[in-house]
Formats: sequence, C-alpha cells, structure tokens
Amino acid sequence: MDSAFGQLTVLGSSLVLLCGLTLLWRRGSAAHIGAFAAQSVALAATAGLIAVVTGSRELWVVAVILLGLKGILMPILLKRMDRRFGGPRELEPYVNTATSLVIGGLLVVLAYIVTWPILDVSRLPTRAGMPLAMGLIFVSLFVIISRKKALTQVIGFLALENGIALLAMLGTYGIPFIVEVGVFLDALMGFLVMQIVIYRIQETFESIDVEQLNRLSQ
Amino acid sequence: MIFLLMVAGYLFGALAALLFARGWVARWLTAAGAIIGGACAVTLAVAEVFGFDIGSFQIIVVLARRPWWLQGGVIQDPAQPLSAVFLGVVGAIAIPAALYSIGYTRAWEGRRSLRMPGAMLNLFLLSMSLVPLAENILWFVLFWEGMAVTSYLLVMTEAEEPETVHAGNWYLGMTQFGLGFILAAFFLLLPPDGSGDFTALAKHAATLSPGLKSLVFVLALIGFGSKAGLVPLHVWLPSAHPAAPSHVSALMSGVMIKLGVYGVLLFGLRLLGGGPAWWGGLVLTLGAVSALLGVLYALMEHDLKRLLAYHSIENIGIIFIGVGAGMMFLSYDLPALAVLGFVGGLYHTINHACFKGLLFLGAGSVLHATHTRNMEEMGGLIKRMPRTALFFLVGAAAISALPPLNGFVSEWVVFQALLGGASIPQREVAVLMPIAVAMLALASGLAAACFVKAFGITFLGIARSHEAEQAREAPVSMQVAMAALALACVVLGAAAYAMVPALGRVVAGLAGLPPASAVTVSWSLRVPLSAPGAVGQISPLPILLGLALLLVAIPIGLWLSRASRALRVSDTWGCGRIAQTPRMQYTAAAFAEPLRRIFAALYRPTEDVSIDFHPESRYFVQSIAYRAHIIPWFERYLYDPVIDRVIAWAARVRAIQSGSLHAYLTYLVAALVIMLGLLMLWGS
Amino acid sequence: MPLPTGYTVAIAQTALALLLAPGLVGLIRWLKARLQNRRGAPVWQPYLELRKLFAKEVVVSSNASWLFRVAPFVVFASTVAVAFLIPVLAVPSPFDPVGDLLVVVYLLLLGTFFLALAGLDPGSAFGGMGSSREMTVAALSEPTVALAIFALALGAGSTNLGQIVARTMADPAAAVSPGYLLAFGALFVVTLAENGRLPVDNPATHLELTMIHEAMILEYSGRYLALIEWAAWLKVLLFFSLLGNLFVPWGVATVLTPSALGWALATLLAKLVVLAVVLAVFETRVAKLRLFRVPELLAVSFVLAVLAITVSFLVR
Amino acid sequence: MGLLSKIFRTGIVTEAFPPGDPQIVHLVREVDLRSRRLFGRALGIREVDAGSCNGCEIEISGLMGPVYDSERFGFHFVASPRHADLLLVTGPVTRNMEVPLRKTYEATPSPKLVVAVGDCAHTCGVFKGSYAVAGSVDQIIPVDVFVDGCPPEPADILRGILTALGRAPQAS
Repeated sequence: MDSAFGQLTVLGSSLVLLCGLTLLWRRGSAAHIGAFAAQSVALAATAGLIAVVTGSRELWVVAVILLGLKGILMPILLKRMDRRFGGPRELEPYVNTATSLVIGGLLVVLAYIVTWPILDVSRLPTRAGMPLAMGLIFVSLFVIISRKKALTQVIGFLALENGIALLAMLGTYGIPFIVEVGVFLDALMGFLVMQIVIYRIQETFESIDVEQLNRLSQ
Repeated sequence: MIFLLMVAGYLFGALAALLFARGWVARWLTAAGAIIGGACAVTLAVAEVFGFDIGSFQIIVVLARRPWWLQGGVIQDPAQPLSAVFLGVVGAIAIPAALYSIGYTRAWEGRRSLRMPGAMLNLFLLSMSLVPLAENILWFVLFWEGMAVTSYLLVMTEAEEPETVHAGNWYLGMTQFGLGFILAAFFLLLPPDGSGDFTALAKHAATLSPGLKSLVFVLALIGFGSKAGLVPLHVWLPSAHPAAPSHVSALMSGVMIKLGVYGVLLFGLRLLGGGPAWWGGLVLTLGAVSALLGVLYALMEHDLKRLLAYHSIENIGIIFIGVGAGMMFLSYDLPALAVLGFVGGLYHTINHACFKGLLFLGAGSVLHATHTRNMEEMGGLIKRMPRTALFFLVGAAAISALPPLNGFVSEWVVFQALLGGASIPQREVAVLMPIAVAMLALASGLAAACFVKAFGITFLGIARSHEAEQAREAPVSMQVAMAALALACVVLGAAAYAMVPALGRVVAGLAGLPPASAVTVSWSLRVPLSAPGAVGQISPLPILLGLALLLVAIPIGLWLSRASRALRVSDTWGCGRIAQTPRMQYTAAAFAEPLRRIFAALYRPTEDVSIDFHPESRYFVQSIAYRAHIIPWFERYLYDPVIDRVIAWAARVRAIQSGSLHAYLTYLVAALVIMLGLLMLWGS
Repeated sequence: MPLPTGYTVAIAQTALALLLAPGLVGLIRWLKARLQNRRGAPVWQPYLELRKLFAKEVVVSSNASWLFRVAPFVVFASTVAVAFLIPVLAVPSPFDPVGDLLVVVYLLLLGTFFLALAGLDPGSAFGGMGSSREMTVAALSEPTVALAIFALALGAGSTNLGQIVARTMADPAAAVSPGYLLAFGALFVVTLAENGRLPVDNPATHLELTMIHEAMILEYSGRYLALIEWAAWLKVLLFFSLLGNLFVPWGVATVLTPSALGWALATLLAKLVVLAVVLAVFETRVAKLRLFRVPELLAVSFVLAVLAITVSFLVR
Repeated sequence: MGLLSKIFRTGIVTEAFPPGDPQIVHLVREVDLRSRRLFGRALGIREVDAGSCNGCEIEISGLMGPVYDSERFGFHFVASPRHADLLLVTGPVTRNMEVPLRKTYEATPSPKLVVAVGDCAHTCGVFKGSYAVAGSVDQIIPVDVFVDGCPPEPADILRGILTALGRAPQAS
C-alpha cells in the first residue's frame, strides 16, 4: 500500500515538475498558461491523493482551493492579461531553449543532491517526491532569471509558489491550513501587484520586455 | 633473450639508417630493425598477459639472468603484466608503422635523407618500449625524456614548414611542462634512503599522509595528462601529431599518448595504491570533458590529420572515463566493478592504438597520393584508392564504436562499468555516472557523425581537385600495413571473450584488486554487474558472423528470387541540371554546419561573408567568399594570457642582459654569495 | 507435438517482424489518411510497393562507388540482426546473450552510418544534406538513448533485454513507476527522431530542402530502394516492439507452448495497433519543427531521461 | 482536442470517382500487361513542370487533397525520379526545360510511363511557335497518354493516369 502510494505521489510530483519544465521548452504565452494550469491541476490531484490516504480534511480544502484558484481562476486572469498586453511570442530568452532544458535537467539533479540528507532521515512514504518539488523550485527560479517577458516571469513566480506548496505537502503531509491560506493570499497579492507593474511597463515602454527596464538606469 | 633481441633490433634499425641514409637498402633495413623489435615486444607481452606456458617459462628463465649492465634493479623483465600490456601496444603498432614507412619514405628519395628520421624512429620505438619496463625513477625519466626528444625530432622532420616549427615549439614546451610535474611527483615520493626503485617508492608511499599522497597524484595527473592530451592540457596534440610523417603520427597518437595512461595507472594504482574517491572522480570528469570536447573540435576540423588528432583526445577521454570509474569503484570497495572499469580503459587503449594507427596510416596514404591534408580538396578517392578506402572505412567504423568491431566492445565494457555506478553508496557521487554515460554516448554519436564526414568527404563523391583526380593507390607495403591493422580491429572485437579476462588478470593484484579473474568466459563476453545475479552479456563473434551471414544471404536470396536484376548507370540526379561539377557537392564545412550552429555557444563561430557583385547590377553575383572560424577556447582564454604574461616578464628580465662581460661576472659572484648564504642558513 | 525450440521461435519472430513491418506502416498511413478526412490507401499498400520496387530496374549514378551498392544490404542486414535480438514474441531468446540493448542501439547506428555514407557517395548536394542532418539527429539522440537504457538497467540490474523484461514481469508495480514512465516518454521521442517521423522529419515530404531521411535515399531505386524502405519500416516495428515489450511486457511468452505464443502474437498486435494510433494522432496534431528547433525537442527527451534516472535512483 | 473533434465532425470528404468525358484522354499506346499488373496498385508519380503556366499544377495538387485523394488508388507523389514509375509532364516544353525533361526521363528506372497533362503539353497551346518553346512533350520524350484541357480537371488527370495503367473505369 505504502509503496504504491509513494509511487503515485512521485508520479504526481513528476507531472508537476514536467509542467514546470514545459515553461522552459515552449515559447508562446498560451502554452505557458496552459502548462501552469496543468501544473496546478496536477498539484491539486497530488494534494487530493495525500488527503485520501491520510484522511486529512484540511488537505481536502487545500486541494479544492488549489484547483479552483490556480487551476481555473488564475489561468483565466492570465489569459486576459495576455490578451491585453501580450506580445506574440516569448522574446529570445537570455539562455537558448536547448541549453535551458539541459540546465533544467541538471538543476533537478542538483535538487536531488541537496535533498538527499533530508530523505535519509525522513521515513514518510511521500519523501521520494521531495527532490522533484525542490527541483521545481530551482527550475521556476531559473525561469524567472532567464526569461525576458514579464508575463513569463509572473508564471514562473506562480510555479515557484506551486513548488513550495508541493514541498510542504510532501514533507509534512500538509501545511497548517492558515499558513496555506496566507500563502495563497500572498500569491494573489503578488499577482495583482505584478499585473499593475506590467501595466505600467506597458504604458511606459509600449512593450512588456523587462529588458527595457535597463533603460531606467541611463 | 627476446628482450635483448628487441633492443638489438631497434638499435640495428637506427644504425642502418645512420649508415646508409638513402636508397632502398636504408628503407628496408630501418624498417626491418623496427619490425624485429616490435615483434619481440609483442611476443614478450602476449606471453606475459596470456600466460602461455612454453613462451613465458622460457622468457622468465632467460630474463632471470640479466645482462650485467642491467643489474642492480634497473630494468625488470615484464613481470608487471600492466607494463607488458603497454609494451605490447608499442610493439603491435611499431610493426605496421615500420612496414608502412618503407613505402611512405620512398617519396623522400632525392629530397630528404633518411638518416635522422630513420634513426629517430627506431630510437623513439626503443625508448617507448622501455618506458613501461623501467622500474626505477632514473631510468623511467631517462626513457621518458628520450621518447620526448626523439618524437620532437620526428615532428620536426619537415622543419621547412613554419607550421611544423610552431607545432614543434608547442610540443616541446608542453612536454617539458609535463616532465616538470612528473619529476615533482616522483621526488615527493622519494624515500629517505634515496632509492629510486618503484617497489621502494610504493613502500614509502604507504607511509605518507593522505594530503601529500593527493598532491603527488594531482602532480602526476597533470604531468601524464599533458602527455596523454587530456583537456585542458591537449593544446599541443592537434598541431604536433599532424605535423609529423604519417607513420610517426600513427605511433604518437596510437602509442605515445597511451604511456600517459600508463603513468596515471602507475601512480594511481601501483605507487600510491589507490586513493580517495575524488581522485577517480577527477580522472572521470577530465576524461568525460576530454571525450566530448575532443570530438566537438574534431567535427569542425577539415584537415584530415588534425581531425584524427582531435579524435585521439576524445579516445583518451574514453580511456580515462574507464580508468576514473575503476578508481572510484576501488575507493568504494567494489572490486568487481573496479576491474571492469580498468579493463574497459585498458581494452580501449589497445583498440584505440589499432584503429587510430590504421586511420593515421590511411590519412598518410591519402596525403601521399594527393599531397594535401585539406579534406575540401579531396573526394572520389574510393575509386582511385579502393583498398586504402576499405581499410580506412574499417577504422572509421571501429572508432565510431560500431559493432562488431573492437571500438564498440571496449566502449561497451566502459558503459557497463558506468552502469554499475548505481551501487556507489554516496548518491551525490553516484550522480556522476549517469552524467558520464550521457557524455560518453554523445561523444560516440558525434564521432560517428564526424567519421561519416571524414570518410564521406575524403573518399566518396567526385574529386574536388586536380590532385585528387590524379591520385594513385598506395604502394603495397603501405597497403599491407593498413590491412594488418584493419584485421586487428576485427579480431580484437571478435576476441573480446579472450581479451577481457586476460586484461582482468593484468589489473588483478594492483592496489588490492582481487587476484581471481572476475570476468567469466564462454564464447560470449559476460561481465558481472552490480545487482546480484545480473550480468551484462554480448557476443561480438556471433554478431560478426551473423552480420556476415546476412550480408551474404540477402544478395543470394535476392538473386534467387524473382526480383529484377536490371541495372543501369546514369547521371547523378540533380533536378535535371545540365552538368554536375564537384563544387555542387556537400563540403566538409557544410556537413558540420548543423552541429556548428547547435553548439555555437561553445564554438563562438565568427563568420565572414563577402559578396562580389557585378558592377552593372547588384542582382548579379560574381563570387561569394565565406569564411567561418571558430575560437579555440583553451588557447584563447587559458594559454594566451599565460604566454603573454611570460613574454612580458621575459621582456622585463631582458633589462639585465647588458652584454657587458663585467655585468655577467657580477651576476656570477652574486649568485655564488647567495647560494653560500643559503647553505649556511640551511646548515644552522 | 514437440514444442518449438528457442531457435525456431527466434527465427520465426524475425520472419514475422519482417512480414508485419510493411503492414504496420500501412496502418499508420491509413490512420493518418482517415484523420485527414481522406479515404487513404489500404493497409496492405506497402506490400504492393515492395513488390513493385523489387521488380523494377536499378539506376545507379555514374559517380557512385561500390559502397553505394553495398549500403542497402548493410542497412537491411543490421536491422534484421536487431530483429533477432529483441523480444518480439518470447523471452528468453537463445540470442539474448548475443546482444543487449546497447548492441541493438549501435547496430541500428551501423545502418545509419552506412546510409549516410551512401548519401554522400553520388556527389549530389541533396544526399550530403540528408547525411549531415541524419547524423546530427542521430548523434544528438544518443545521450537520451543511453540514459533511458541506464534507467531501465537500474531496475533490472542489467542491460540485457531478457532480464529487463523478466524483471518488469516479476514486479508489475515497476511498470507504473515514474522512472519507467519517464523513460518511456524519452524513448518515444527518440523513436520519432530515429525513424524520421514528425515533428523531426516528414516521411511524406516532397521538398528536398526539408528532408532528412528521404534526402539520403534520393538516389536509390528499384530493389535497393526496396531494401532500404523495408529496413526503415522494420525499424519502426522494432522500436514499437521495444516500447511495447520493455515497458508493458505482459503477453510476451515465457514458455514456448503454442497457446502462449499465440497469446504473445495477439498482445503484440494489440500493442502495435495502440502505438500506431498514438503515433498517427500525434503526427496529425503536430507540425514539423525547423531543423534547428529539433535539438530543443531532443533536449526535452534528454531531460525526461535525466528525470527517469533521478527518480529511479530514489525509488530504489 | 478542438482539432480532433473537428476531424470527427467533418468525416471523410473523399468523393466517389466521377464519370467524365472519355474524349479528353488519348491513349497513345497500350502498356504491357506485366507493368500494368505491377503498377496497378502502387504507383510513384513524379511531376515535371516543363514550362507550364502553373494552371495544370494547381489542378494536379488537387489530386493529393482529401476530395480526390489519389492515394486511395495507391498513387503517391515522390521526390525523385529514381522513385517514380510515371512522369506527369505539364506545359509546352521550353528550351530551358528540354534537357532537364530528358534527364528526368533518363533518371527514371524502367518500366516507366509518361502522362502529358494539358493542352500545352499536347499541342503547345497558345505558346505554339514561340521562340522559347522547343516543342510538345511527345517531341522530346515518348508519351503514353495525353490529357486535354486548359487546365484539365483533377478527375480527368486521374482518369488519364488510370488509362495509362489500363485501369480506367469504362465510360457507359
């Protein structure tokens, strides 16, 4: 039972991570938003799975909130934002796609090296997914660093938040509900702030290429 | 007896070259000496490694009575099986290379004397044969330096070319740089009683602190790595190997750089007796990086011999991957896997000697026939030099690790060793293994691409120059030499079931590796793996026979069936254009273009297109010149700054060179006073 | 009735693979035609094409050498040799000790190597273009293949095909383990790249400048072309059998009884049909990538393989 | 998913082979039985534009589409004359295309068929007598079937190919 449960959580975590890696692969905003939505759904499913096995009611609520807020609502908001300001494609990123993907793979290996000491002490059946969650955090950070378009960076930020949530779920069988809600609100606030910032960037530079911000220093 | 005969053979060859200097007598006698020497070396090595009853008994008896001038623990009979392997490699390539030189040097008649090259060739072979036999620091360094000097003189054979002089300077510089590190490593190991005997050194090494041992190992790795051509110490290799005459290139690439591997094994296993895991990790990493960078730079090379030289870097990398993996397994106390890693490395050493020797000889034949090394001026040689082409094809398939040839089998053993990496208890170290697997796989895939280019552009298609059109098949002696090596590539692959256990015995006993052979034999090659009961198994001989059977059966089946037998010769299809010219073919540069773009971040290519328009209208182009250049990283970012610094410093030092005799005498006196002062300080 | 011996089964499965291969490609083509709202050629169309090509005359370029005429046989022989080695119907095959997964991969590379050389032989610009691209794609997919093999071998402790199949059969949970699924994904992408399928190469293209595989064989005709095409189709079938039998080994016969072999044949056909449908739907949905975007796709498969290994290390 | 549901909503659009005017297709000579049987269901077609106005090409490209779907007869267009069994030639043969057309014919392994499509291929059409035209297709290479029309309909071209193979449905 435990081993099958472990396998399934790893499977869920892998899916969540793969969606994160899709951000590095694809270029279009639509594909990024789709990947984020799929990632959130996979995350919600993983949360639901843990909820079923542990019987935690709080996690159920978290799963539902995740599905509703990040799986459905945020993608809609993002799409609207994309329609309003989106350029056609991701601008040529700082690191080209193939290299980005290889770096992404290496970041996952790094995550695995970093989390190994934790795995040694942990006895949870879900522990095997933790390096993947850590990997997602690294990959999301890399997305934020290496991509130029503000919208992609927002999605990277949201994916980072997903990674933290996944890590928390796998590591402790669910974060305290109140913290989770706080993080959600935080993310939502961040999202709204970013939206306003993007709007401002768009107003000022008529583009949402954040590289344009370099001009502020001149 | 045989040992003495080997030495005598080489010396005879050298003497013959000095005495006769030119004419067919000189060529034949020089080669005969080297062939006798090589044959003796192979006999010694085979008897030792395979433990042939009759032969080995005799040899040991004979060598037990050492000649008087060798007494005193200076040179040992090859009782060290590891030495025997390298001695055998030297001999095995010496024979075809010497045979080849008979035909190859005929073109020198009337232009160049054989005196220096012939004598140096034999002395080069002699010193290379003696390096693995040396059992004492003094003799080792002496032979090592003899090898370096003779090979330098051989590289400088065509010293009239400025390119050759440049290559020779680099080579000499890097060799002496490496020798410095080797000497430092030896002296740190020197026991207090000053005995330079290797056994004494090993005994003393056991008493050293781990930090000092590591220092010795790193120094030795730098020293021998520079000889082996490990990245980033490889810069001399791509220029020095092509500059030498082709049979010498074959020896340098096939044999000499392998002695760097011997040096690392000598230090890592025999003298220091294994060490912490990071030694192996360092060797593995350097090997993987060399393998990948070597092949990537080879892809961009259109000079046939330089391309082969870069492939030597790649293959040295593969050898070091095997050796590094073996050292890591040794430190984690996984002896069976360690044996596998070392065996893979040694097996690839032998195999690479065969196919790289073959390829350099093939490139030499092409050079002999077309007088150019530039692939863009070749093409269509398969029709004018069919036998050379066939032998080169065998070598190309072997180096591309295509089954059932030898290159595949040894890479397979290395792969199996790396797959065992999962049993390393420390996971963050174990991760190195899959990364090495990926790099090795990429390197071997790119090598296949590179040799499609090397063979395809050189031998296939239509001749791209007048010289290529007029090319003639190489002389018989050169063909026989290549045929022997091509046959060796096939046999070494098919005989894997005998080679691997024999090499397993060679490494047994070194640094506490298990004496029993861990590799079981049947007609197929079977190696134990990490998981209990699991084995990796392939049978190169049945693969070879099966492929041969299919290759015979399919045409016969086709002939017997109702399939049409009609065949008509027509023009190449070119969308109906009027005539085809050689310039319409794909070039070597074009072939490598996709990979150049994909790895643009590494190559930093600079392109330069200049278009010559018709004076009347820009719509008509008269000519387009396209120049692409890649920036060799290490030369630019590692060596150039250092060299610049040295030159600047030298310029400053020049100030003291006043030319005045008084000034020099003053320096002498000052130096003397300082030395005396130091001595007094030391004494108190 | 005496039971069939291992050797007869091995030879029979090779013959079966050779016979089924054109049908499989015909099925994929038919499915794709239907997905394009066309009626399409019947499933047995490739057999008719083979018959026609074998009956036709061969036209050889005057610039071509013996290599051009040997290459089709090498390509065909190496692919047939692979058919002997991989588990199509039954394990353990008596040829199992002859070659493992690495031998399979490198034997296929042997065919590619000779085909690429044959592309350069007639001195046509198209052939060189095809060779260059084919070798680029082949080289870049090598690391993924090696890592996927590594991931499979980690589970079984060996690269031998028989042991991999036996291990997955003994431990069915392994088949749904993320390591296996990710390795499957990686190998699927490699299957597309190695067989010249969309989005790497379009098997139905007519434009020389977009070709990879097709450009290399532009000079071939008659029986030589038939051998190359047949080998290419066989390669598709072999990759499908590997995907089907290594990752979902159920149905593969472990005893050589007629009923077990019959069941093995039925499951093999079912697996092939499922994979053909997946491939046809996938090829209908995607567009061909630009050549210089292909490395990105291969990088994706590489990352999948890296993840497969990472996960396998942990689950172990 | 949108794509797949559209595919299923549309369904097969290939039309039945329409009856047509037999006068448009002229059979020059009968194909021998063996080739006819051989090519009956597997035919590689190489299209050669020998100087046409591209009107015929537009119609030919209709053959590959879902409505006419020549693949259901086992025909497919190939990228090289080496793979071809039948040359589909259009246009009056211009001086510049004379040699390429001959070379294409030479490059095609026998047995092989030639179908000339369009009025221009038959009679040079409005380009007759132009200094740039070398002649009609049959003056350059042997032709098996002419398909008339300016341009002929895809169904007529299909009928021409089928006639060359001796597979044309008998017009009632």
